[in-house]
Amino acid sequence: MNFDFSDELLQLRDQARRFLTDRCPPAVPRRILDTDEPYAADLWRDIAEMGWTGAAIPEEYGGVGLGRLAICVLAEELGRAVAPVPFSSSVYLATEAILQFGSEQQKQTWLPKLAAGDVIGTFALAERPGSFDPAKLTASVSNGRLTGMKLAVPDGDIADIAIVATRSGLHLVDLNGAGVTREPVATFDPTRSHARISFSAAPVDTLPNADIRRLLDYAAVPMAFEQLGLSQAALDMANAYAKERYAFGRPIGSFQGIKHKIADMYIQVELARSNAYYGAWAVHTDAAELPVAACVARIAACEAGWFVTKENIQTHGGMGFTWQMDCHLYYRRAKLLSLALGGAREWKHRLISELRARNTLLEAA
Amino acid sequence: MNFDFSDELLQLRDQARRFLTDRCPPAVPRRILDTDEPYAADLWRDIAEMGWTGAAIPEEYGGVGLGRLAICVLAEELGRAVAPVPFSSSVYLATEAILQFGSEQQKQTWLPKLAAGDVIGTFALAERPGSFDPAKLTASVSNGRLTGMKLAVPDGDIADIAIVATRSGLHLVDLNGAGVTREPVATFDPTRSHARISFSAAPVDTLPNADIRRLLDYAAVPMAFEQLGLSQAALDMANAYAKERYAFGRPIGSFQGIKHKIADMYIQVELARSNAYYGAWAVHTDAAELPVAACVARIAACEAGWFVTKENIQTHGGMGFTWQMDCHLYYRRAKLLSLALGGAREWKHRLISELRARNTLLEAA
Amino acid sequence: MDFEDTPEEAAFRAEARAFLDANAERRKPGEVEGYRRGQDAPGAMERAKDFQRRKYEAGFVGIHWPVEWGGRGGSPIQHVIYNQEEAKYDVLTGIFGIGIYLAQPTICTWGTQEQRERFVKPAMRADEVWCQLFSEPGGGSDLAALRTRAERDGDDWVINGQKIWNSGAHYSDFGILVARSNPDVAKHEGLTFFILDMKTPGIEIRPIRQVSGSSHFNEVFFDNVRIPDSRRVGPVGAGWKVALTTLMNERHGMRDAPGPDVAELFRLAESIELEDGPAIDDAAVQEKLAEFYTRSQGLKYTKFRGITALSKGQTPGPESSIIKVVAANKLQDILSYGLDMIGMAGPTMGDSMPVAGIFEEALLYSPALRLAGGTDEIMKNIIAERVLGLPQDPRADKGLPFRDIPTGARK
Amino acid sequence: MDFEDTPEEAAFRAEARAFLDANAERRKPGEVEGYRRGQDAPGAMERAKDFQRRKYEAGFVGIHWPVEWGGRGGSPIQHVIYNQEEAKYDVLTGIFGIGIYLAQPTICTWGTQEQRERFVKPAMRADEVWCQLFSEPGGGSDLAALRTRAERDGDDWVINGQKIWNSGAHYSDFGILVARSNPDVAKHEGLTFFILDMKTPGIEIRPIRQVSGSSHFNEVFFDNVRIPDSRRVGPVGAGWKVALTTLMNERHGMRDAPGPDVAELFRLAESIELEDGPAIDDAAVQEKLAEFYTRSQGLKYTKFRGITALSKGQTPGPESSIIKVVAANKLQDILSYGLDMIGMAGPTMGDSMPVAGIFEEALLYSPALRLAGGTDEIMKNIIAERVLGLPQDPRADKGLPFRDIPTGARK
Repeated sequence: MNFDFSDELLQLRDQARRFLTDRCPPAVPRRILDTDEPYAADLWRDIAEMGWTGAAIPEEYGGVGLGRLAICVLAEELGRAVAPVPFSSSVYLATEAILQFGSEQQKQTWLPKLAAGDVIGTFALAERPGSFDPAKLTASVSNGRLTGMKLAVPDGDIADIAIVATRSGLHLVDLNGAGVTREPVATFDPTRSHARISFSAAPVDTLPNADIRRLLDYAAVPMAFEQLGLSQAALDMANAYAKERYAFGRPIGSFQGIKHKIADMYIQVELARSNAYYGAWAVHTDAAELPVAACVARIAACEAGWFVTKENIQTHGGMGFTWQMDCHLYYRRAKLLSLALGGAREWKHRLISELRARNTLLEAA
Repeated sequence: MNFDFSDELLQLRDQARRFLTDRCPPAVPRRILDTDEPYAADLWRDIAEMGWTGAAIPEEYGGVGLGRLAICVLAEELGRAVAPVPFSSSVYLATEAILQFGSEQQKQTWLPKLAAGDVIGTFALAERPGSFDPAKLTASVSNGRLTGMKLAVPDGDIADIAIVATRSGLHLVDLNGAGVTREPVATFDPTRSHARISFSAAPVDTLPNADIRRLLDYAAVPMAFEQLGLSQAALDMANAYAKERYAFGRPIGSFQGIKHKIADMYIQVELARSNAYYGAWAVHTDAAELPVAACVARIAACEAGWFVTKENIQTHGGMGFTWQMDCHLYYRRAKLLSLALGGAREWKHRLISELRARNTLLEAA
Repeated sequence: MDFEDTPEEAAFRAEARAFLDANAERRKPGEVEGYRRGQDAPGAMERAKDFQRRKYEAGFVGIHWPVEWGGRGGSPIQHVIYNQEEAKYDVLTGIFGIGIYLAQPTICTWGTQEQRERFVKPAMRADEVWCQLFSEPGGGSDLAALRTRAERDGDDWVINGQKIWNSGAHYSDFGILVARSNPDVAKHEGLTFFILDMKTPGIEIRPIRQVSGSSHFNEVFFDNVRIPDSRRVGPVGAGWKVALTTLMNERHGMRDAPGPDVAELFRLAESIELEDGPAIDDAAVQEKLAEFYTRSQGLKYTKFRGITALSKGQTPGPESSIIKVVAANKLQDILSYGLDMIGMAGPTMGDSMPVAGIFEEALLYSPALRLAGGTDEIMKNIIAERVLGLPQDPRADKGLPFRDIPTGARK
Repeated sequence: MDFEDTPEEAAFRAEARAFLDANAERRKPGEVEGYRRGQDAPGAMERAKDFQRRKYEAGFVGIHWPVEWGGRGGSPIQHVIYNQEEAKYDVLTGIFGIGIYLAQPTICTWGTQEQRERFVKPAMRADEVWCQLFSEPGGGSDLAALRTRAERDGDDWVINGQKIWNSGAHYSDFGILVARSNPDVAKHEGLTFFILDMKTPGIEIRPIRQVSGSSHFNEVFFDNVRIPDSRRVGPVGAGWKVALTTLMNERHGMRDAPGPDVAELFRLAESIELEDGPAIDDAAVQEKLAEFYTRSQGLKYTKFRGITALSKGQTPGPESSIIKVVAANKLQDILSYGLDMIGMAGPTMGDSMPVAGIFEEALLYSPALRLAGGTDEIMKNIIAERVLGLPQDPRADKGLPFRDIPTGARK
């Protein structure tokens, strides 16, 4: 058994961590938070140059062909750095959709540009509050033209293309083209921009044989790693603070009220890490268990992200809810990522449907 | 506002506490646990002599007419003492059913005997694992004869009469009469005996206008007080132990891991107490809010009972799971009472149905 | 067991209601009040002061204070009744709370007759607004570890240092301040309590931006700020005992957490669709709603029990600490579950969101409610020690002169 | 990233499986093992000893021990692989664990050559069974606070006192014992470690009845029990360091909680009816199942990560502490929820209940799993201190001679 990343990928992880420690300290997401700048375009260019945006794209389409495990490794580091870049939208979603469901021509047209980071992609799904149900989507395509509205599309204001979900499948739309109106929307995490997008007879290029749920499953795994990195960073922050901050003549981490809380945070992070690894194995091997693995990776990541980032604030006491401390960067982003792709509630519902459809898996529990 | 018991009832509570401290120390439930004796018959006789069994029965039927609040007060003390007597079955259920739904003749026949404790009543409802649904009961009455089987009837082996639920309502059955077969069943709390009862054309005396749900609501409130008393006793036990037991040179209650746990136990007990009081007000005034009040009293009592009794064991460390310490008396009984009348899950389901049926209550939340 | 007023209470409630009807507007039913919305609206302070003056003239300020303090000499339950009624009206009185309910009782208890005469009435009438200067950046839950220095210089004290978590320094006339007058004695023994005129030279006020983006608190810096000794409250070195009078009054309140509660979660569940239909029909949503409802009702009736104790003339104790802990955590649980139900659209802020966006708003301010006025951990210590009689934590700073207490790397 | 054996691991697994097929019977699929069921069956001990001897002859005892200790000189991952395979067979080997995995490594590390030659092989072959005599009634989590006295008398030590939480004293040949040889020095410094022949006069064994009604543990009393000095392990006064070797080995294991897990809750939910149909169709039940399943999978893959570390030659650290804490609490949550689903019929014990009554059975033994082998609180301290580097709790007993450490009213 080797239930860990290969030495090459662990090296990639260390490289990514060093790079982001240097180029994406908390000041970078803070800059996006405090200004009108929608994302860190400079960081994005650097990331693309290092080949991260093309990590999972085969070399024949301009990528570096490292496979999806590399994306998981990078996602964890981007999460840790609270990086204000459209990596999840462009890589886990738009690129993945074209890789999995695109025609040869679509791949040749778009993958090299996505790999190079010259084109930013996103995924437009939600139309209303509540859970996702493909049968209830109202955006529709007729005669190659899309009409409808999509709410709170992540990176929707900066993306060049969107993969848009309708009841008939997935469609590639040029967001700078005709029939597209975008309106930025405020969210509780301004370090990642969002837009409402209206389509009025916008021309589309439909992806053949698309499967929205499958796309969500594939995206949920790197997203879980991004959530994991974020959670680990918040845990590390709480742990460091508990050692250096004194109250009543001793470090606050020597009080079991704080000490056991941090142990609980660690437990949540470890369980989320183990489930994320299971997800990585499943996307890597294209396993039949992927839907189940994606669900558990997602559920554990959402649970850990919320608990750890809110208790990191609590550990910091009054300072924790000031703008000046970084606690809130993790807290905002953790909740944002736990709602992107649908909340844990929705994935729990899905998990049980999947388990009931495959009785044997249960034996392995 | 006087959201508390009257001075008379507080006096009754003090009397009951003194009496039970004297007559029902932990050795009494232990005697039932360790022997074949099904209940503490001597304690039952004393309780009846003091008028507790007739507390809510009007004087015209041989009771003392103190009303249902008196039952709540007594229930709390019986819970605190883990009293091994059929008080809940006979008083909250059988007596209440006859009081509420009985004909004048049924009242005259049975209430004086129940008040005197000469007859022990019980309530037979469940026929299968799972939640209660009156429409799915299979026991049935035709031509005044009952046929069917009831699982795990509390005090079913010692009761003289049972109020038996069928799809057509509630029926009074003489358990010592024809067509009744009883078989004691083992439960995880041997301090209260249970029996499976089979009815084969057993003669019944049907209660007119019976309403099973209403009976459960009325019974849930004193049951919540019994659970509350039990929880309070377990909290008090943990608190006392945390002060006297030393580890690492200081009382274990000075470690926040234990100290905050006990504070959490207190919080649960206080919330359960407040909700139980609301229930008491509702049964006392026969308020329209009773179904809602019964649900919240029940849910909070079940939650507190489980948390407090299991964490009392935890607080006691290894000694906590020995037979010799009293922790398990509370732990067993708390789980027993949280399953009698149906578990919290079932009452949560019901609460929401009730709230949706009466939108105005929500405003007051 | 009833929820009814006694005849005397009913009469007082009618009197309060008559005053309020004549002087304020009722809130719209179902209106959800966000966290401290309204305080920053233009003209809000003037309207608030005007109402407060009328409230004072009508005898509803200091209802339960002794007449000798300028109060009505009424009962604590009358105070509660007035506040229950006032809560139904659209008035802003919280900003005067520090002056009236914290500063003046402390001055009346520990101050001189001159101080009492000078300060109490203007605070009650809102002619003078007060703020509190206790917490420090290095102190946190360990309030008595404060380092702001007070050095005697002739008839004055000279203050140097820094305070934090101050509300309203920028609009306040006076502040209550605790400073360290002697670092060579034990932590609690070297403090002195002062009344500070906020117009004194050397005071700098900097707003603290919170996670929510707004600034309800300030840091306040003192650079050789002079306070005449006549503005000292209580003996030199008795500042901790004096401050405890203030803190007891502060912790007295049974504080709820403003924001989305179970009613709002219900409305949300009624308005959105999940996999199998309306969220409100989903058994999992229902189970959560039932749990939250039970907790909310538990808090509501815990408050009623506290009011009953007041009504019987008893003093409610630290039992009310549970309300803050439970309410603040419940708020975080509710908003998180609500956002989860909203799903992918959940991050969007603003009134266009279901239930007016209060779930999203609460995400950003709710962490403060578990910290301000005593962290969850401190509140549990209070419950454990003062209600349940459990032993104190071991004290690493016990008996040490303040300057020798370990503080880690922090200066 | 894969779940596959390396070729070497696969070969070893095949070897283990061949041995097991030839010497034991496979468990039936889906069989739920209750807590320590089977140990008390008639003839169980003889069958267990017989299997253990064959296991020893085949070289599967002490797989990862050095050859000089009598082991195979294999790798820790081979030990794990053998145990994974053995778990699929109906054999009882746990009762030899104290002798093999706790006593002998301690003796090999600290003992004399004579002790090693005398004791190791008979323990491996199950010719001699061992038990542990560490815990005391007054000690609890504070293991080093033990009071059993060891007084030197000529060539012997004389033992007086009382131990608790002993497994198997009644069928054991030897015990490992820690006793206080000097109460005048600090707590950890006055202990000495011994090998005790359980047939020595003066030993009294009393079973402790647990909440479940069964007795898996004993109290053991010593009344002038004599141990020759040749049976001392390590130096006089070094008993705590010696015991730490034992304890490290004890905490090494990644212990799961036996009893109903998510698969059993699934089966329960499929078998019973709630308000609106089968429990498994209820969204609230599904949400709980999903949460438990996610936790179970998290544990499973945490174990896989630990095995991977072993396979890479790394030593798994105290990270595995999380498994015990999570598993024991999950068991309590699952059984409570399961009983709640069963509802009014839930209290009934026995095989007639859904899923063979294991929910009811687990109610009674599950509290022990949060306590035995380190309470939740101790495990969290271990995680906080050893994994996360957080500071220790303040020590009230630091530097005090043992006899002066406060113990409250307790004698």
